[in-house]
Amino acid sequence: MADDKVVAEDLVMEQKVTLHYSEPLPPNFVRFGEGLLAGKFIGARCPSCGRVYVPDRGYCPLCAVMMSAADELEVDDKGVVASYTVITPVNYYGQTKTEPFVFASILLDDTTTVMRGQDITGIPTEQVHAGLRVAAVWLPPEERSLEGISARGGASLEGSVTSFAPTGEPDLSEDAYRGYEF
Amino acid sequence: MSEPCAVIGIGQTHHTKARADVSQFGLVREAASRALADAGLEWRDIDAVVIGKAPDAFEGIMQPELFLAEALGAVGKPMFRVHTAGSVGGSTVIVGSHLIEAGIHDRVLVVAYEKQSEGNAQWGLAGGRSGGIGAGGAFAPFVRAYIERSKAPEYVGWQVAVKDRLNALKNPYAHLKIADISLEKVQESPMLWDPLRFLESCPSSDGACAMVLASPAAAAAAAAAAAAGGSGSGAPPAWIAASSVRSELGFFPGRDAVRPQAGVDCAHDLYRRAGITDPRREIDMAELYVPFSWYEPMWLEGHDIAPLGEGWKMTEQGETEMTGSFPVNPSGGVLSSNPIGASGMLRMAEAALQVRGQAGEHQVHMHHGRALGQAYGGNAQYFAMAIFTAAQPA
Amino acid sequence: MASGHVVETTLEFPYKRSLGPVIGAFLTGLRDGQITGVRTASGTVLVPPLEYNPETGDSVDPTPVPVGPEGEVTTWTWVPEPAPHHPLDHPFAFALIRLDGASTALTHVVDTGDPAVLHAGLRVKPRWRPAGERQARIDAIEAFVVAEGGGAGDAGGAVAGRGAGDEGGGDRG
Amino acid sequence: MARREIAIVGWGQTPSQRRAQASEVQLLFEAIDAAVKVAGITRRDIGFTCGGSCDYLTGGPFAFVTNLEATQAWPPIAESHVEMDGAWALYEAWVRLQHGDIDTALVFGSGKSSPTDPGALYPQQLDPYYLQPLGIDPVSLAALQGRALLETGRATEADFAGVVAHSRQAALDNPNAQLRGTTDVSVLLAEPLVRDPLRRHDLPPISDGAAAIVLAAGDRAREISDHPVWIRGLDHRVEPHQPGMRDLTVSTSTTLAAARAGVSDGPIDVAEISSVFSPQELILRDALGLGPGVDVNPSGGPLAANPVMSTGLIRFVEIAHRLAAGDGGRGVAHATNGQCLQHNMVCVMEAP
Repeated sequence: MADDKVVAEDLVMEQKVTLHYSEPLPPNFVRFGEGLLAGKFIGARCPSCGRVYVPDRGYCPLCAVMMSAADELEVDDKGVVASYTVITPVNYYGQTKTEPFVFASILLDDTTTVMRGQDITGIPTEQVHAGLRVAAVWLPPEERSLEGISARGGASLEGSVTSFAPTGEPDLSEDAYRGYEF
Repeated sequence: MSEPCAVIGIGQTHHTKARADVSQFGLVREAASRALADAGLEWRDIDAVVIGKAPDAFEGIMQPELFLAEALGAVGKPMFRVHTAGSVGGSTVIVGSHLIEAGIHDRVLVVAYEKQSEGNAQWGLAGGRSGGIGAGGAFAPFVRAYIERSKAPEYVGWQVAVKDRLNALKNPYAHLKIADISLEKVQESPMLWDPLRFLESCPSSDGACAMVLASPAAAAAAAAAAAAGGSGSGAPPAWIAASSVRSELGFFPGRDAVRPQAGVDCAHDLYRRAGITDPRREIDMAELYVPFSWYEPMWLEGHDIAPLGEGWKMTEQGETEMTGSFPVNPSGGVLSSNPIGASGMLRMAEAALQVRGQAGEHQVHMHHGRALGQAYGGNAQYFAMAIFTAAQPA
Repeated sequence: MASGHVVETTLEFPYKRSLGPVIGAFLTGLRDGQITGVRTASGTVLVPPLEYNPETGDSVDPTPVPVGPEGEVTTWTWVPEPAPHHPLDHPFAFALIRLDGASTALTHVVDTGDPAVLHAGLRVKPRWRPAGERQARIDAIEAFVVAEGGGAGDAGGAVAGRGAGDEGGGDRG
Repeated sequence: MARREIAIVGWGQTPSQRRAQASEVQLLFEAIDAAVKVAGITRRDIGFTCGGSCDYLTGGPFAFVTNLEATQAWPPIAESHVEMDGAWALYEAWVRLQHGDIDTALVFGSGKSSPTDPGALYPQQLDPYYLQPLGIDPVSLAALQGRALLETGRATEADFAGVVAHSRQAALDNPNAQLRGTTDVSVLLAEPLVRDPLRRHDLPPISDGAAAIVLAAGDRAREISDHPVWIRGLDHRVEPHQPGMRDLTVSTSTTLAAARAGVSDGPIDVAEISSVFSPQELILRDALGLGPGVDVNPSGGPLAANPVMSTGLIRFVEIAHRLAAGDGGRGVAHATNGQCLQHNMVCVMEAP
């Protein structure tokens, strides 16, 4: 004898879930953050294979060896667009972006590291292409913060680097960034 | 290989944008009870339950197997939940089949679902933060790199989008029913994740899928019961001739994200276990996880069904149509229905339905009685694959 | 930039849960001031009602079976300092309550004002939210309060008494 | 029963910390390093990998994808993941090793509880229609179970305090424990109630940590280790979810799993059980049929260290290293999933 007053829209119950998280930055990310505030990219070279990661994750995932401050070094803030897409923001609860933005993977010079999810400015979006030589566009020191760095390894540069922009140097060929399109 | 595993029951819900008429209990029970009916079994006949589901934040319930266990008749039985991101529906079938193949259980119910209308997948994938790129944003760079490498014409992506949506019209359970789908409609749809357009992308669905996995003895008993007038469908079982899973890191120097090595290795291991040397000819059809159009040609090459740079030609020449030489996603695929947690299991279920000759309007001709089910997840780094056959493996 | 830098994040979403026939009937029943269960094939009356028998998985006849509104506390605990996510902002009890006519116990809130009042077998009854504010939610019942004659410090429980019950009396067939 | 003999040949865990600065994947890296070192092999020698973790603990989607980086998953590996305690990852690997085509497996569990308030988080683990909206926290649920046990007359609050006193004392010998010390029942009973009948010490600490185990089958186990700890029986069962629809004072699923695992087929010298709240140890002792003579939770158990998602796997670690060291011939490890012991796993292990 389902009650006929029970019409479809009655059958939905809203439950707002709000959870607050507070997680300390691991030491390697603190050092990376301090580097950003000083306008530098701090990476780390694996003592076993020599690959350079930015930021230092505290280990080399390919050699399975832990790394420490002793393995860290400053890395140039220039690189090449290895792959990219243009994201048209989809609206969802908490989404504040409304305008399309470039989401590019930048292979940093002299490293084996991709800085993923970077915006590209200083060039019309439709002209962005793989192989483009770019450099970081920094916020003024006093406006920098560690906003984007999360403890779970997501090291977005939001708080210090707004985007990467073309350097005007000639493009690099695909073999320069093949294997870094992720 | 120890005991082979049979699929004796398959059930799924009518996938749609929002199932406001059911609770989450109702959604999973709808699929599970259809699978039990197909097998002619009751809840009490099941020995163990394995549940697959994608991120918990999609519905806002942490470890949902705990509240769903009793709804799936699992009380007093082993029950656990698998989560391997997008491939989870596929890996759940494989984990369930291991329980049969190891001789630990005779009848295992595997269930996978997602009820995305209750939350928001884009919000979930973004970890609740603004600026989320969704799965489309993560895979679009790989699609672009494939197009540049293969020099494939841009309309190939549209062709996949049209083919899968037309196939979906012949699948009563499919979510999207776009009767007037056309290359032009796809081309004109808004660009979301360059180069992927809206109609080249999968929908967000509420849906569930379930399968009853059985040992040879239990499969024989179910067949005998149906023959003797029991309630089961009496359809022949599909056998899992081989299965394999592979994972690789999502972000590391030297990674080929366009043709991930984990996908290549998973396919080679699968073919070796199934005794397949020429997948293009020895496999009749495939249900591949294609959430974005270009992944049809990319997985055809990614699993050595088509030579490098040739996958898109199979699509372009109509080989992957229902009437083609290698039909792909006659069910309409992920492009037509995408309850993320269930999508991987739907690939396995649809491949098994084809082998059992039970795919109805979207049944394709099975020369060898051999079908491939495939699912992938994460940053295109998790793979779950299985070969289903009509014949019982030795 | 102390080395103890901490990342603060908030995960928030307004989930919308579709209820289905059985849970929908129960919660809209609560909204209308009535408590119901469902009866399994073996005669067990499940409160809160489920679409299935938890022991076997078999479907259950969804016909609502009126129960309560009064019942007995079987076990309880006292929350001396309620947190924001708790249902009341003053000290209260969580309890399992077997309503009259039910075979199983409902998990809910008991507001006695004083933990000393609580004991196994305590008779309690629902204190409904005002009809206008009630939604199809488990907290349509704000809390249970002591049933017989009102216990000490029974915030309004005694006054609400039969009045609240008449609107949606358990005896509606 | 399973045909292939499977043994634990390596184990590792990180010290349980109230609030670790290291990330979850870094903790996991450490635990896996230790486990493969004890086994005397490398990550490259692993045939199947399975991990347990829970995204909700740190609030991000796909925490387990980052955790993969601790397993050296390149070249590609055969791997799976459960959004549950690492004990269930061990169960999946134990099943996988039965087939005969793979001989070694790495299983692990990792999680950080410090980033969020358990009272706000764990209602998310409950039925979304009837329990989540009440915001009933895990301590309140454990207290309902404790009170129900007291009402049967089978236990007293002093018994609860006795469990805690033993845990703190035993933890003095456990370098990985978080809470340790010598105290006695009367001192503990003088503490104020937090959730009648539970006091603060009846609750587990908030912990961050990770644990890992290496499994090996048959002859491979004997090659790898000269003291493999054999898994003689392993089973798990689940009970109804609604607290009011089961008897909270007993653990029928533990009793069922113990029977399938063969606990009573021989003497039990040592047991490590996932009694996350003190009353649960009394319920589990009965459910497992452990007599007073059995040494329960010599490590201090979850009341001394509770790194969620590895608490259950750590029970296996604590039994394995004791039996391997000749500290007992036959042991039981128990893991639980969900609240008020809704889902339980029992494992019987035997010394080499």
